[in-house]
Formats: sequence, C-alpha cells, structure tokens
Amino acid sequence: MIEFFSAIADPAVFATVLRVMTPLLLAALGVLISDRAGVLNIGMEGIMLSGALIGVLVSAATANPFLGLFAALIGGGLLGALMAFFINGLGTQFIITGIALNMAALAATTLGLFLATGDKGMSGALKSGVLPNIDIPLLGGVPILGPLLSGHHMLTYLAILAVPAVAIMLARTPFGLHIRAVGSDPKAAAAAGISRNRVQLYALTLSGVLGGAAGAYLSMGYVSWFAQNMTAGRGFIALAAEVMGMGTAWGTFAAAAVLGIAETVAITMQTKGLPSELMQMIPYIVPAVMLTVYAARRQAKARKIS
Amino acid sequence: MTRAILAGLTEFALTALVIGLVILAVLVPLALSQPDPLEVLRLFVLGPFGTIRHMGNILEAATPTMMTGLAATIIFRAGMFNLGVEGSFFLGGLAAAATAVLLPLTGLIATPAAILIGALVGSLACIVPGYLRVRFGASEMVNSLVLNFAFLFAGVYFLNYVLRDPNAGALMSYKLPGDFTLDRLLQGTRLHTGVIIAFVACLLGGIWLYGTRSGLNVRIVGWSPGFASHLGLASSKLLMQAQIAGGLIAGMAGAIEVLGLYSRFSWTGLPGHGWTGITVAILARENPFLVIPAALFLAYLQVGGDMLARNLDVPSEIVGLVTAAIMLAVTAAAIFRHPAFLRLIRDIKGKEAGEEQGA
Amino acid sequence: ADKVLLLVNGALGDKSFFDSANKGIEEIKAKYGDEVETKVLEIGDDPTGWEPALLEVSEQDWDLIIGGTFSLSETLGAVAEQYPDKKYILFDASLPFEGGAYPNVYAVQYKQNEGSYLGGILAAGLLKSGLPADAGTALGFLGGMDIPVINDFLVGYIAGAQSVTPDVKVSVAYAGSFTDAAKGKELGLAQYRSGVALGFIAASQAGLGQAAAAKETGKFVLGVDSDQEAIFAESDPAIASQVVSSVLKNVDVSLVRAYDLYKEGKLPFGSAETVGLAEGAVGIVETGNYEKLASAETKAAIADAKAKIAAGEVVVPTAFGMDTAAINAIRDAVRP
Amino acid sequence: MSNSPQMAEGPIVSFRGVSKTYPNGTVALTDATFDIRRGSIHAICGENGAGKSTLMKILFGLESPSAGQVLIDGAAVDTATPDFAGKHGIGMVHQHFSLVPILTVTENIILGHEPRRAIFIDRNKAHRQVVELTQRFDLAVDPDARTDTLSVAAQQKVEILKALSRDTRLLILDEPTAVLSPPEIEELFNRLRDLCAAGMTILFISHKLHEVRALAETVTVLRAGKVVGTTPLAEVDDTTITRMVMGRDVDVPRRQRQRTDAPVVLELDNVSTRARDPADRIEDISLSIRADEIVGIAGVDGSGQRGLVGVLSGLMRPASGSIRLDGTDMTRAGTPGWREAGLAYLPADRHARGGTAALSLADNAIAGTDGDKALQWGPFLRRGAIRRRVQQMIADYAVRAGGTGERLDSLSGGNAQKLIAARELAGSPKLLIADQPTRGVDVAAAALLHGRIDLAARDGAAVLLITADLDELLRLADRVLVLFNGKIVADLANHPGLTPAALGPYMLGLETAA
Ligand SMILES: Nc1ncnc2c1ncn2[C@@H]1O[C@H](COP(=O)(O)OP(=O)(O)OP(=O)(O)O)[C@@H](O)[C@H]1O
Ligand SMILES: Nc1ncnc2c1ncn2[C@@H]1O[C@H](COP(=O)(O)OP(=O)(O)OP(=O)(O)O)[C@@H](O)[C@H]1O
Ligand SMILES: [Mg+2]
Ligand SMILES: [Mg+2]
Repeated sequence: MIEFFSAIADPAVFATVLRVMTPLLLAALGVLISDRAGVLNIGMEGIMLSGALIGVLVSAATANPFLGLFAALIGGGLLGALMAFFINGLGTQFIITGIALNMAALAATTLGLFLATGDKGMSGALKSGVLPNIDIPLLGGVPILGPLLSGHHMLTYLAILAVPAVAIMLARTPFGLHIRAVGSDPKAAAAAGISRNRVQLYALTLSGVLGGAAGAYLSMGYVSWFAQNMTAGRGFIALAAEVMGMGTAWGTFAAAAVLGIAETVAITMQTKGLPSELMQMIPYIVPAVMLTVYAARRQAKARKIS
Repeated sequence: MTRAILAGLTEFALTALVIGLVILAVLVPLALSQPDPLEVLRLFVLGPFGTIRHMGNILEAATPTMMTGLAATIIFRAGMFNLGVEGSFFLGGLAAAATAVLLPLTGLIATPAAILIGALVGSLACIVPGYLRVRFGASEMVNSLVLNFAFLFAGVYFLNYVLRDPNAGALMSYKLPGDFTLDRLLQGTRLHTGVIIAFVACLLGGIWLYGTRSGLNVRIVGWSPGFASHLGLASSKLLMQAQIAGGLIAGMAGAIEVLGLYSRFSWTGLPGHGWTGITVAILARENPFLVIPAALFLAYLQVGGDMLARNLDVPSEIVGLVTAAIMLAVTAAAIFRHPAFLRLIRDIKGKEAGEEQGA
Repeated sequence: ADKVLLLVNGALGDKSFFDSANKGIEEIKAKYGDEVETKVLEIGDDPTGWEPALLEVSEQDWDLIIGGTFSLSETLGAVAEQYPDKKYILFDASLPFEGGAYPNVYAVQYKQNEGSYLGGILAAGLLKSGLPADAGTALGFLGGMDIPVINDFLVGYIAGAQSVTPDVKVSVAYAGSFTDAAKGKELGLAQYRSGVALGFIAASQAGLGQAAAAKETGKFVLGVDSDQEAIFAESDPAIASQVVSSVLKNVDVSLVRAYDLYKEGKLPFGSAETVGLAEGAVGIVETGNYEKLASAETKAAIADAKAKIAAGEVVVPTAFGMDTAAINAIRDAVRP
Repeated sequence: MSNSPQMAEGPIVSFRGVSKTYPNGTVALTDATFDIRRGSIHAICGENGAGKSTLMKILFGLESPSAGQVLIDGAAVDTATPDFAGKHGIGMVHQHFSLVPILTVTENIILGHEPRRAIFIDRNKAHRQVVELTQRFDLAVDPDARTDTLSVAAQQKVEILKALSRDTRLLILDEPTAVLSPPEIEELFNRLRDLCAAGMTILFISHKLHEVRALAETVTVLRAGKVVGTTPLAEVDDTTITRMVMGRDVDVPRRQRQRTDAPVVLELDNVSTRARDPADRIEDISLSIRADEIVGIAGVDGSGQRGLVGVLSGLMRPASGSIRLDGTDMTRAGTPGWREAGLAYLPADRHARGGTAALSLADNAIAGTDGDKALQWGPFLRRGAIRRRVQQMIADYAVRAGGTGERLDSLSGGNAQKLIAARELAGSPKLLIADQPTRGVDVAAAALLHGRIDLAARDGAAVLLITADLDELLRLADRVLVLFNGKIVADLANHPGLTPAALGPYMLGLETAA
C-alpha cells in the first residue's frame, strides 16, 4: 500500500494518471449532465471523435490551436444539440440515436479527413497546433507539491475545474435544478412550466461541448494530429465512469481517477513484461468490479435498514 | 382482421417511403458528383438483387445478425439492457474453434459439439453481467459494456498462448479440422446451413415469446416488475433464464459464424455482429419475427454499399452514414405518431371496429 | 491495355503497409503509362466481406488481381481456383503450391526481419555513440499487437542490436491497437521513463504516439514501414528530428518488380518468392537524421551486415514458426 | 395580489366554445362555454373522462384548445405559452402528484420561478419565501425534507403551497381529496374558505357530491366533453346533480350480508412486522374474517395498511405472529403460495402492479393463470380459447374496449380497473383484498365493481376492503376496523348509524374502541 502511494506521488506517474484521466473525466462529466437530464449520451464516443477532427482541421486552417479548441467545443455542442433534435423533435429513442451518431461519426470523420488531406489514416501532413501545458506561477516552486501539481495540460486543469463547476451547476443554479427535475420526473417538471425539450437540448449541448473538449485533448494534447478512430472506446469507458460515479460530479471524478490509475498500472506492468492481453483487461475489469462492489454494499445497507 | 393487416401495411409503406427519402437525401448529392448519377442509385438499390450471388451475400451477412438480434430481443424483453451479446458472439466463436482444435472429435457429432460448446462458453458474457444485476443490482448495461472488452482480451490471450499456429503468418489458430464445418448451400457464395438455423431460431423465438406461457411471463417481468411480483412470478429466475437463453443464442451465432465461414479462428477484435444485433433488435421493435426482415434489411444496405464502393469511386464510409441515417429515420416515432398518419390508421382500423360492433 | 487491380483489405492511410502497396501501383502506372489501367479498391477490414469482393472482381475483366496479408491468403487461393483464367498476386503471404496447386497465383513474402536487423544495429550503435549521453541506457520496442508479423520485426531487431552489444536491453510493449495514438504515447513515455533512449515503433498510428512522446522527452524513435521522418518533416519538425531512421518494408518495390517480370512473361506463377535486402524490398532509411546521427562505425556495421545477409553469411532469425514460449524466451532474455 | 379593481366586477374566467381533440383523436371537450365568478369557489363535476382535467389543463396553459377561446378578466388570452400560468396568477394542484420526488420541498415549490442571485439560486431567499408561505397559509411542512420521504397528506400540502407560491389569484384543485382522510379534508376545506375570503377564486374538481356541497357555491357539470349546465348549488338537489352527471339515476344501496354464521376463513394472531416505513409497520394485529364477510379497513393513509396487505399477499413476512387461511398456516408463505391458496388482490397502485400497460388486454387478463389447462396446451397458449375467455370477461365487466388485442393503456383508468378485477375475481377466491378498488373511478364503474366484490363475498370469499373513500367503506363493509400507527384501534360493526364523522376520532388516534 505504501509502495502504491509513493509510486503515485512520483510526479511522472502522477502526471500519467492525470493525462489518462483527462479525456475520461471531461467525457464522463458530459455524460453526467445528460444522464441527470434523463437522456444518457450514448453518442459520446462519436462526439469525441468529431471534436478531435474538428480541432485539428480548424487549428491547421487558422494556425491557432485555441480557435481549434473553440471549434471542437462548438462542433461537439452542435452534435449534442442534433441528438436532442432527433430525440425530442423526431422522437427517436436515445440509445439508437447514440449508436447512430457513433456510427456516423466514425464514417464522417474518416471521410472528412480524406477530403481534407487525401488520406484516410491520419492527418500528419497537416500543421496543426497543440494546446499548451500550464505552469502555475507560485506553485511551481513549492517542493513536492509543485512538481506534482504544476505544469499539466490546460485541458487537464479545465477538466478538474469542471468537476466543482458541474457539481455547483447541478446543485445551485436554476438550470441545474431544472435538469434534475426533468431527469427525475418530466411530467412534474412540465407541470411547473419547465420544458423537457428545452432543458434536454441545453443539457445535451453542454454534454457535447465537454465531449468536444475531450476529443480535442486527444488530437491537440496527447498528439498533434487526428488519426482514424483515435478515441479507441474512451467514450464508452466514460459511460462506465459516470455510472460508477453514482450520478454525482465528485463521484464521477473519483471514478475517472480510479480508471486513470488502473490504466497507468496496466501500462507500467507491461513494461515489466507481463502478457499485454492480460494487462489490457485491467481497465475493463476494474470498473466492473467496483460497480458490483458498490451495488452489493448499497444493497446490504438497504437491507440492514429495512 | 383484414383491416388490421391493411393498417399494418400502411405503416410498413410509410416506413419504406421514409427510408427511400433518406437514401435519396444521402445518395443524390453523392450521385451527382459521379459521371453517371443514375448508376449510383441503380447499383445501391437494385444491385443487391442483381444476381443470385449477391442475394446470397445478403443472406450470408444477415445470418449472424439475425441470431444476435434474436438474442438481444430476448434479453431486452426481460427488461435488461445487457449488451453482452457482442462478447458472447466472440467467445462462442473462440470456444467453437478451440473445440475443433483441441478435442479429438470426428464425424457427425463434431460440428454439433463445437456449436454446443461455443454456445455454453459464449453465454458467459451475457450471464455474468445479468447475474451481477439480479444478485447485487449492479448496472448490467455498463458491466456488459466493459466486460465485453475484458472477455475479448482474455480470448486473445487464449488464442495467442493456446490455439496459435506458429506457422501461420498472422495471429491465427491452427486450421479447423474438416469435420468441423457447416455445409455450403449455394455455389459461388458462402451461404451455409447456419442461415437455416438462424431463420428457424427467430421463428421459434417468436413462437416462444408470443405463444407460450413462459414467453408471456418474461414479457411481464420485463415490462412491469411490479405486476410480476403481484402475480408471484419468480422474477429473478425468469430474468436469468432470459439472459442465459440470449447468451446461448449469441454464443451459438459466433460458433456458427466461425465454423460456417472460416478455416481458422483469427478474431483479435470484437467482430461487431453483436452490436449490429442490438440495432437489429431495436429496429425490429424487439419482435423476434421482425428480427428476420430487420437483419435482412441491414444486410441489404451493407451489400448495396459494398457494391457501390467496389464498382464506383464511392468511399466505403458512405455505408456507415446511410445506415445511421436509416436507423434514425425508421425509429423516428414522430413520423409515425404524426396526427395525419394516426388519423389515416384510425380511419382504416376504425371502420373495422365499427363493423364488429355492428355485427 | 492491361487491367491491374489492387485489393486493400484494410484502409489506405496506414502510413505503412497498404500505402506502400498503393505506391507500387502508382509507380507501375507512372512507368507504363497508357499500357496499363490500374485501380485500388478498399474492401475493409471485416473478413466476411472479402470473399464476396474477390468473387465479384474475378468476374470482371481484370487481368491481374493483387491482394495481400496472410489473413486474405486462403480466401484468395480458394477464389483463384474457381477462376483459372485470371492471374493473381499475393503479397506478404504464401499458399501451399506443392503438387502444382494454384498455377495462376504468384506469392511474394518479405524478410522484414532483415530490415529490422539493420534497425537493431543502428539502434544499438546509436546507444553507444550518437545519442545524448543522458538519453538512456536501453532500447525499446512498441508493437501494435502481439502477433507474428510484428514479432518478426522484434526478433530481427533484437538480433541486430545484440550483434553490436551482446547484452543489450530491450523493453517490449504492445499497444493492443494500431490506431490508439494516446495509448502509444503513454507506453512510450513509460518506456522512456524506465531508461529507454530509443524505441522501435512497429504499431502504425499508435506507434506515432510514441513519436510524440519522443518529442516531449527529447528521446528517439525508429520508424517503421515507410520513412516516418518525412511524415512530420513539414508539419512538425520537432517530431521529425527525433526519428532516427525507419525500417522499410517496400511492398512497392516488390510489386513493381513483379509487374516488370509479368510484362516479360517471366513471373513464376504457381510459386512463392521471398524477397529481402537483396531485392531492395526491405531496408532502412539512410538519409536525413541517419546521416547526421549514425557514427561511421555504425554505418560500416550496417553496410557489412547488408553484404553478409545478401551473401547468406548471416541468417536473421524469424518469428514465423516460433511458438509463443520461444518468443517469450527472447523477450525475457533482453528485459532491462 | 394583482387583482385590478376596475375589472373586479366581471367574471375572472370565461370559456367560450372551447373544444379539444387530442392528437390520437380523442375528443375530450366540445364547445364548452361558461363563466367563473371572481372570488367564488366553483366546482366542476363529471364522470371519468368527461373532460374536467383537460379543461383545467387548458386554463393552466398545459394544453391548447383546438377551437374556442379562454377569456381572463374579459380579455382573450393565448394559452399554452411559456409561463402562461405565472403571468396570470393561476396555480394548479394536479390530479396526479406533480412533485419531483428527489427534490426537497423548497426546491419543488420554487421550481420554475427560482429566486436568483447572479447565476445562482438564492437559497436563503427561497427558504424565507417557503417559510413565509407555510405561515401565511398555515400549512406546516419541513422546507428541507426530501419530497419522497413525506406522507401523502404532506405532499398534498406541498402541492397546494406550490400552487399558491406565485401571487396566485386563481387556484385550481383537480381531485385534491382523493388521498386524504376526513379530518384532513375538513382542514383543507377550512384553508380554502379562508383563501376565498381573502379574495382568491377557487376551481375545485371532485367526484364526491357531499364535498362539492360542503365547499362550493356553484357547480358546472360536464358530460362526455360537453357542458350540461352551470347552477348555484343552493338551487339543485343531489338527485338532480347526479342525473346531470350520469345522464340517469343511480342508486347505491348498502350491501346486505347473506350469512353471518359462515366459517372463519382468514385468521391473524398477533401479527407484527418490522419495517422502517410506518406504512409497512403493523403491531400485534389479530383479526378474523369469515366467508361472506367484508371487513373494511379505515385509517389515514400510511397507518399500516401496506404492511397488512403485505403480509396477506406474501410480499412481506411477519416478524412475529401467525396467519391461517382456511386452516392452513400461511405465516411464511410467499406470493405464489398465497395465490395458490386462493388469494385475489386488487392492488392500489394499479398502474405499476395491476397490469402491464404495453401488453394486450388478453395477455393482461390471463396473466398468472399458469397451468390452466383450458388456456394452455403444454407450454403453448391456446390463443382461440384465450380470446373467447377474455371477450367473455370484457362483456361480463362491461369493459369499454376496442378488442382483446388492444394494449391495456388504451383503456381509461376505470375500464382498466374493471379488467383487472375481472382477472382477479375469476375462479372463486378464498380471500379477496380490495385496496382502493374505485379510487378515481366514476360512479357507474364503481357501482359495478362494488357489485362484483359483493358477489365474490357471497360466493364464499373473505374480503378485506381498504379504502380512503369512507362512503364506499360504509356501503360495503360488514365490519370496520380502524388502523392507527399500525395497530387496530377500533373494531366496529357496521350499521346505518355509523357515519364518516364518527370514524374520524379513531382515525386520528384520539379514541380507541377495540
Ligand atoms: N394526453 C391525452 N391524449 C389523449 N387523450 C387524452 C389525453 N388526456 C386525456 N385524454 C382523454 O380525454 C378525455 C378527457 O380526459 P380528462 O382527463 O379531461 O377527463 P376527466 O374528466 O378529468 O376524467 P377523470 O375524472 O378520470 O379525471 C378522456 O377520454 C381521456 O381519455
Ligand atoms: N399521453 C397520452 N397519450 C394518449 N392517451 C393518453 C395519454 N394520457 C392519458 N391518455 C389516455 O387518457 C385516458 C385517461 O387518462 P387518465 O390519466 O385521466 O386516466 P383516468 O381515467 O383518470 O384513470 P386514473 O385516474 O386511474 O389514472 C386513458 O385512456 C389513457 O390511455
Ligand atoms: Mg381528471
Ligand atoms: Mg383520472
């Protein structure tokens, strides 16, 4: 146990956890907002993928990575809004809508990449920028904590700041109240004059914005290009993280951190020569085990009380 | 009765019309960019019916998704959103191949034994998340989603360390012995007896769901757990039975796919037929009889898109876009609940109701 | 005109294998102009679609149908039997030609282990001299998946490195994906952290993730399949400067060579050839950073190895035919 | 209040030719025209499905009329615009609870018009507003409690507070008394009279004529979407109103018990449950019911009724005591055991527990008849036989339905309840539990259901009737037990002298007579 903590306190390992966690956390918070509004965003994977491509294309075209990020956020938001239009405007089921979006996004990003670069694999030929790491002025000098907390990617800080922001938004703002009301009982919310369609539209849009940021982190943070299907299932892991987080922002944060640690452990173990297939199972087994343990404990508690 | 059928046909016609419009909306701009626009439409729409072989391709592509669609239907009907079908399909194929490679079976029992073992092992991917839900209340959707990948990597590990043929140039199992195969049905295609199994399975599934007592009980448990407990139905047992049945069917589908089409096992990623099966189930409105046309329809789109990509300079990704658009269009309830449409259906049905009362 | 078709059972844009085959077709077209009509057809990575596609194109009026990979080989063989009048070229795999089988198929395979052997010499040589002293003490290898083709690169690479430094250490990892660049980058960073100075990235776009890690940490990568320094030369020079060289698998060269022979009527249908360094079908990039970084001694060692391999004096080990335990033994022997 | 003095004379609301056809083709209202006098308490009566709720939803801005106009203060208004109700000072207590269960009382009350500070909810101000509301209208609830932890009566109070929270001058109450006990109803009525005296206009919907009489001055009767008439209550007698509502006379006699010496069928000895929720908790309950005996349970909602039904249907196991049905020990039996032994049970929550909305009438009607050889051949269902059986049930219970293949949720609430009753009462049950059998059901359907319950008793069933409708209780029950805090506090033989008012003190735990 001590070994584990001292390993995590190693700035390099800690930074790995943060990097692995960042896209999961951004996406999972997006899923959280949609879920609390009663329309679980199954299309997160597709939104991330689109955000990743849009960010690269716009950043390459404008030579400004911040405009690229901005475009990724807008693009993600528009896709979220599009989902809301389909679900509430045309009455499609939210699961089908998400699956369809994922399918369409995979095809469309490949096509888009091809149209922009003449290449279906990756955008290496485009000169797209990366978003910067941020050194926190005073903190950087503090021993132990400084190297641990300073100098990470701007979207990592954004993701972590998004946790209290989402928590406060849900608990303390009228919009958050409306989200919780609509997600829990749309009829009752309607009786109070709150339009389910409008709230879900805004919630999915916001969810899409966070998904766009998660995608931009992959293509403008991790690496400086877009590659076909580069999200590699992170949108689905984000769904798992959100469910593990029990519908709260802080819980989602904890779940994303645990998944980040699991993946980091898997990566470190691989360099020690354990079979790669078994290491690749770790990030998938951990959420299943945690989910089940939580559920079992909740059940046991409920039984004890009644 | 006749009018009820007429009303059903009206709904079907509208569905077809909507799909037609969607295809046009996606394809027309594409077609116009081609030298011969009409050829694009002709190829996509009629191409799959052009030759026996292409029709065989449709059936071939629909065989696994009919069965995974059926499996997903049964699972969803029991009120669980268990996505283990994909994992079951993968494990079923792997276990069938392992049976063929590792067990000294020959003759007529060889293939059935491999399919049986494939079904049994494959069902695990549905049973585990189902059990964790029934026993502990853990979300079966998320558990099945992540466990699918865990099963995949465990399977690849098994393939690499146990089944791998070192003389093959890729990560592949040893060749499956000749007794482990399904008969081909049609020259020039790979259509095999599995397609008959798939059809029969869907029909039996439909008869079970709508025509038997246990099918009715599963539908009750799935739709309203409260009513089921009021009736004293053994909900947990019925739920698990549905997960087991779905898992067995999906595992069997994987086994049939491997034995019917391949001479070696070489999946190193999830093959995707389980995800398609989930789409099929939803398109079929969770009705086993409708699973057949829904799977055939998706296969038809697939074949049409492949033909476009093969014969014209059309990127193959267009199929993904068309399929996504059609999935949305077909499930867009707003179209089917539009007042004008409802009035039409009511008029057709209403007269019948009137007639019955008059009689 | 001759009609030549290349089937891509994956997707173009992999920056390696299929792109190289595609380049071969382009070179054929450039070389023969109006004498030849060429087309490249992507048939996707779902194996269920391959046989229908092969059957369909075999019905059409192509003279020469080209397809690659071991996964496609059995399907291609079965279809070729049904269309004896058509000619087929199978690359990167072979068929059992014994007893006159498949008289209309020509197969060509690559000794990628020979190319990566040179890569190994280069890497170990650079480790001795050429890289900054603080870069690290070990070599790395990042594979897309733990599969034979990739491991063939691995064993050649290790053998080459050992020929320079017998007790060289090589840290081996697999990304489990050829597209997950983020994962590739993390594995790369982990390797660099553990003391790796230079990693060989046989993992397509996932491998390029490690190139991004090299840029961040100031460490190095050895590219694969095509000149990966060139990919970033324009768009991201900082990455390009960390790519010491690339191990090449010149599918294009082998296809042009095969077509030349075909035109002369000398292509040996009904048999398989294995091409390597001697035919120029594999090799390493010897321009760019290689020029700058490699010491004269290393360059000489590479030239020497080329000659010896071509002469058959050095036989590079191959992962084909090795079982998993044997490969594990090799990996364990060099683990840092 | 935003009453403008110069308008104070004319009607506050006028409906002019209001019609409503729902998208599925249901014609809910045809040409409704009448006025509501400012400052009055105006009742609306009518059968199930007469269109009462629809009219109120239009006035509240939740639905828009297909034709016609609504005038407020004499001016035509556009309903169904966002915040219509807030703008015109209209509050509504909906027929079905419209509180969000996971929110607190305060959050529910401010929902849709939250006080803000910058972009945040001003929680202090919200809290103050709610406290002030509870004091002004003398309706005490804990502002910070989560709504789903409150009793039904407390939730009703929250509903009313919510309706009053926005400068309300017109308050709509759609069947607010259905879940309340008589003393609670009396308290509610006193509050409403106070509000009216303070200048508020109140629209009140109820199926119960005596309530309408007790509270309102004027009544409008709707039948099948049309206005039958609007009259001052003082000018009409009960039979006239009943005739207006029903289109004919209905008379509701008390039940006549046939045998008083029949054998005891159900016996409970000192049965207790341990449960956290008071509704599930019963203590030391002993009772026996004979064949052809209907025992009515009175009691404020949540006094242990659910626990009693739970142990008698296998949903809960008693912590102590014993239960016998027809001499067989059933103490530890589960639901299948109870059903096997001859339990029929009309659940109170009929939407969740009475049937499956998405399944056909036929499937719903034969659910739970596992092993009935007439309907089943091996594992297979005999569809023809089932259809004939269910058609017979539909005819016997006068269920208004399109056909046996229609979905259950195509039926109105009353018709669905008749179908559920037809299923439960098929065969001859030994024990019948009827939990709120006619809640929200119109008079004709209620009469039919009462007849069937009576018939089941005569056929030899012991009947346990749990109902909040004391008229129904006194009409049907042979004996009345009053539950309070999980205990039986009164055991009273029913006789014409027993009145709802007499039950009140027991229900509130002020007296005992066990
Ligand atoms: N949303 C809806 N869609 C379609 N039909 C509806 C809808 N709501 C109500 N109806 C129908 O409109 C008619 C009037 O319903 P409404 O709820 O106004 O009746 P009500 O008088 O309030 O009845 P109850 O006494 O049962 O509350 C009924 O036939 C009902 O079936
Ligand atoms: N959204 C809707 N769409 C279609 N029909 C509806 C809708 N809401 C209600 N109905 C129909 O309206 C009718 C009555 O609805 P309502 O909720 O008023 O029931 P009810 O008769 O009052 O019964 P209960 O009081 O038991 O709920 C039913 O036929 C129901 O199917
Ligand atoms: Mg009503
Ligand atoms: Mg009602």
